Amino acid sequence: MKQRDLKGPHGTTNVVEETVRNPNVMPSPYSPTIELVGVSYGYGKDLPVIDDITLSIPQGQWVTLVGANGCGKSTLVKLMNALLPKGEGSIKVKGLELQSDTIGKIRQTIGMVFQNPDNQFIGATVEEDIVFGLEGQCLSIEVMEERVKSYAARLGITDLLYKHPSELSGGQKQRVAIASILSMEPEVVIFDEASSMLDEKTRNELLNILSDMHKSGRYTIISITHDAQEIAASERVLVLHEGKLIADRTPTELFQDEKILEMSHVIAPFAFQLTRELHRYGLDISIPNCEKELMEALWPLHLRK
Amino acid sequence: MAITFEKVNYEYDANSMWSQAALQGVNLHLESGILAGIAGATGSGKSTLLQMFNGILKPTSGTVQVLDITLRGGEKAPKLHQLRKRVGLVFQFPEQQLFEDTVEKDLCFGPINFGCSVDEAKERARKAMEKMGLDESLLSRNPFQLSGGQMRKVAIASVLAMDPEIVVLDEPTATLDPVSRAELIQLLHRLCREEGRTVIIVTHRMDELLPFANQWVILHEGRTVFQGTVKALIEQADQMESYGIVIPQSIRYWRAISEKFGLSGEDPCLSAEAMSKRIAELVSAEDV
Amino acid sequence: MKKSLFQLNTKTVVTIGICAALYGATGSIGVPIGPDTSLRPAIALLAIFGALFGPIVGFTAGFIGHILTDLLTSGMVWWGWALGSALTGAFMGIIYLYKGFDPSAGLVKSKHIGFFAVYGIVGIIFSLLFSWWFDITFMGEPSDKLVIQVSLASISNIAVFAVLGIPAVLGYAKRNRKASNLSVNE
Amino acid sequence: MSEKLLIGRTIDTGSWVHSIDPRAKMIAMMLYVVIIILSNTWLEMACVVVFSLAIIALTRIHIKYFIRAAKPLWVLMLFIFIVQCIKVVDKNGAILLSIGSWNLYVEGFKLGLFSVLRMVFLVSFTAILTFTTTPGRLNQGLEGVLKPLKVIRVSPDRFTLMVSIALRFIPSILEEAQIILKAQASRGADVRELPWKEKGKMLVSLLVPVTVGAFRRAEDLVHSMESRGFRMGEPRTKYHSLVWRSRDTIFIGFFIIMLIAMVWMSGYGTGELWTL
Ligand SMILES: Nc1ncnc2c1ncn2[C@@H]1O[C@H](COP(=O)(O)OP(=O)(O)OP(=O)(O)O)[C@@H](O)[C@H]1O
Ligand SMILES: Nc1ncnc2c1ncn2[C@@H]1O[C@H](COP(=O)(O)OP(=O)(O)OP(=O)(O)O)[C@@H](O)[C@H]1O
Ligand SMILES: [Mg+2]
Ligand SMILES: [Mg+2]
Repeated sequence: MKQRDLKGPHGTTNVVEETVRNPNVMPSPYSPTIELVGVSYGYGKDLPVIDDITLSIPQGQWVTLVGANGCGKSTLVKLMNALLPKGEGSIKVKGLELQSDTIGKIRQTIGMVFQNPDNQFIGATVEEDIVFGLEGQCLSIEVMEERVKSYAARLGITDLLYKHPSELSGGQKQRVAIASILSMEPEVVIFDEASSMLDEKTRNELLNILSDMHKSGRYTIISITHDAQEIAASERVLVLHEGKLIADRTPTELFQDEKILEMSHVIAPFAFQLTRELHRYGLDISIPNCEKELMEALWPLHLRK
Repeated sequence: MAITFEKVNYEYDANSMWSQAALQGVNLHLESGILAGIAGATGSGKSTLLQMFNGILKPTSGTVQVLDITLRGGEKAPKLHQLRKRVGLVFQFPEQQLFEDTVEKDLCFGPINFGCSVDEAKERARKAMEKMGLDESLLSRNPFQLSGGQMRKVAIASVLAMDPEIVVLDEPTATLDPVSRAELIQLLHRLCREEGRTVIIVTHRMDELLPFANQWVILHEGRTVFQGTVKALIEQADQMESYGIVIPQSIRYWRAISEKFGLSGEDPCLSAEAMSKRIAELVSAEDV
Repeated sequence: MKKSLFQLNTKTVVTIGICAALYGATGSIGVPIGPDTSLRPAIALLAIFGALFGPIVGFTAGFIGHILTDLLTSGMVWWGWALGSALTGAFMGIIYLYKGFDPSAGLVKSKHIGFFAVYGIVGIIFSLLFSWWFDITFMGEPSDKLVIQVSLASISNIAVFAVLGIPAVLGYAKRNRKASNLSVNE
Repeated sequence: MSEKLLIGRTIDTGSWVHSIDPRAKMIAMMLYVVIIILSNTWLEMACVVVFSLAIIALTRIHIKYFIRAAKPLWVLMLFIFIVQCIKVVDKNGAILLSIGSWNLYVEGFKLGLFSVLRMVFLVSFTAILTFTTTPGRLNQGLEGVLKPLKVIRVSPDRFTLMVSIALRFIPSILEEAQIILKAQASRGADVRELPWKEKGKMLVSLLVPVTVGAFRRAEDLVHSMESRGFRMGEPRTKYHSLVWRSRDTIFIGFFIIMLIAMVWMSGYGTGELWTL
């Protein structure tokens, strides 16, 4: 076990120990929603897949986790939800140390959409799948009906509510998975490439939903993604490289740092790329938000000549 | 002509009380040696369409002609072994495509079935891994102990190892990181340009394929609503919205540029490099 | 690590559910060899469930699975045969109770294979006789039809058990001996 | 493959039968089984036929669906019919038909016909249950009907969870099998194009990945359930709550009346007149 970095208001180990012994003790209001200290993990006796990661995510933040294929992103978020056996280091969620007796409580705080939409389908119909989590939260029928209706509408799956999962297309399955988790309104939402098979339009809609959730301030969002737009919309980017955390910065900073971009296998959004290329031709314009802005920036240059 | 569809319909669970139409009256003509992109909203029938290219699904009615084999709805299908050797299909979910207990066995499955010796198959497996940028040490792994992206790469490699004439891929870039994605598209582009293979790709990210594809097909609710070149696509871009597709950024930018600078009829420049080069030319051309 | 027998936690319940689904889905597949009887590879699955998860899972999965097959293919449940499948599953699970037998960890000794074969064969014959008795007593089936059916079924089931079931369990054990990291979800 | 599946295929016509409590339907089904077993004479069988057709009519589902449901059984029915016909050798009985030295006795014909009819009606009734009840309600009904099992310490919620998972995954496993077949076919191993001996081998190479895949599914499913806060035995609310209404009692009432009528008919000699 690595040395723990304790930053409770009392600054002593006692708080932690007490929390561990009795998970019902209210966690301190100042503690970050998620806190990892010296977390390492390896499958079997292979090299560590996650290597000594320390990070903390405050309540309400929208974080994206990026990195090349196989760098350990899925593994890291699975560790947060105790879906893998405990490795080294300590993981705290809302001040609760992750241990066998707190797993249940922690899982209730975290809602996770997995990378493969197929195997996370529990119900025999779309509706039942959404309801499964809600029943576990002991909600009343009216609330459940309300949630099913509103989240199905938001993700555009109202027509599919009575279908069996094996009758759905790839993107449809993914939307159901997202609806099932969001309808539970968990405090922490983790998306493991949840938009990878969505078409552009649905992806934009999902992005809007995430933005709304973020604005409401009630949710902490952790999203694994390769999508430049989604990264740009988030607040903070964590870059993983071969199991190590190599950068922790804002999206704009990331998109301008070519070295990190290269290591994290991220490609900047089209507008960023275009601006960068234009700079090479000596056309200095700032990054446009849409084609109109680009034109507005280019036209004066054109007229000047 | 590599692939021709005439009035093809497909229903899931046809003839049962729960039949579900997935394709309706699809007409399609794809020449050999092209790189074609297929786009469409979720559930529009793309995956269903692809599975007809190598006879995995047979049309409920209509005619599908792929290379020299013809499948007619309602008729008994001819032997498809040869067709499958020539048409390689990568499925949408890689997890579903891998079934052996090591990556190597999975990669060798196709080549051995199509008559390679074991050694040759292994050699091909290694080459395909290299093409996909995968480490050789993964060969002895169980495919299900890979990360999502690695699994997809293995699935693609297992089809490339068969060395097919027509390569058909269902959302091959989903879950790949952007660099691998770009590399994959480059690889497929090379296969098409240098080796003359036909490559057909379903994608939700039209941007990354636009600079390379010379044909596009757009599906909407089981029908082909567009088929043609990139140029024609750009001209009709406004209709894309009604098919549930967002107009790709590069097209939007290009359209704005060509409108402002009056470039109608010019071949589009859709990659960031090409577009910026063209812009620079345009901006400085006025000097003269 | 082996789980205790009666611990019906989420994982066991889900395992039983999925095993039943597997048995139910494959139950209708078979090469027909006589009236209402066929070589059913599903018997091999019972052997796997029993050996991997024990008699309780074997029994329940066999029972639910069989009922589901019946319901799915014809809408009519042959209760006697369903209980028969359940008993077969339970018998095949007895081996699980032996110390040192754990195919999930690659631990299978040759004496285990012998016991496994004996329990399996005894289980198959016993449960078929049970189904026979049940059908005659409760369903009023013609007993001469059943004589043919029972003897054909014993032979075919034992054959499937020996040719598919035992090797499958051994194969599974062998595979897990190599893989170092399968016990991830403990 | 999936065409064969009956379960989970609700046909919603919004009929009166659809709205009946699934528990009532299940209890009715048990009563119905007894009714069918009791019907031994022509009159009784006629009553059962009329009664069953009436219930089918009430569902407002086209009869062709029920015929389709019973179709897979026809070989078995034919077999049973023939066995019963041959079996009865009654020197004094009336002869319906004679072919050469072999006689078909009325009694044998009746036995055969009745066995087949019983089977058809049992199947149809199960079909009524599945056609008119969504899987969710079916599960709840099952849980309700199994409640008494608590006395012998079998917990109905666990049992129904198992059943519902099994029900939910059968189509998925069949689908997965199909996908593996597709994947193997597209890489040059199409079962349909292989000789018989190879087919057997293929069956194994299909069964292994499907089984392994199913166990992997089980694991993923546990993850998915747990990460949605599921814990065995903890309280849950019910989305579809079952309310027993008077129509449910009426529905069961039909069956009880029918049952009493059956018992009465077989108890008295009325049947004698009709047995021919
Ligand atoms: N069950 C497993 N057993 C052994 N190794 C594994 C297992 N799962 C993943 N790995 C390995 O661990 C590493 C990290 O995997 P992980 O799934 O966390 O990657 P990832 O960052 O999510 O990648 P991707 O973007 O491709 O999904 C990979 O090299 C992978 O091969
Ligand atoms: N096995 C099946 N049984 C019944 N209906 C199906 C089946 N598979 C797909 N469908 C339906 O057929 C339609 C087309 O599905 P398809 O998988 O071809 O869509 P897609 O264009 O590939 O979508 P996506 O981009 O989400 O993968 C969808 O409406 C879907 O619900
Ligand atoms: Mg991943
Ligand atoms: Mg698809």
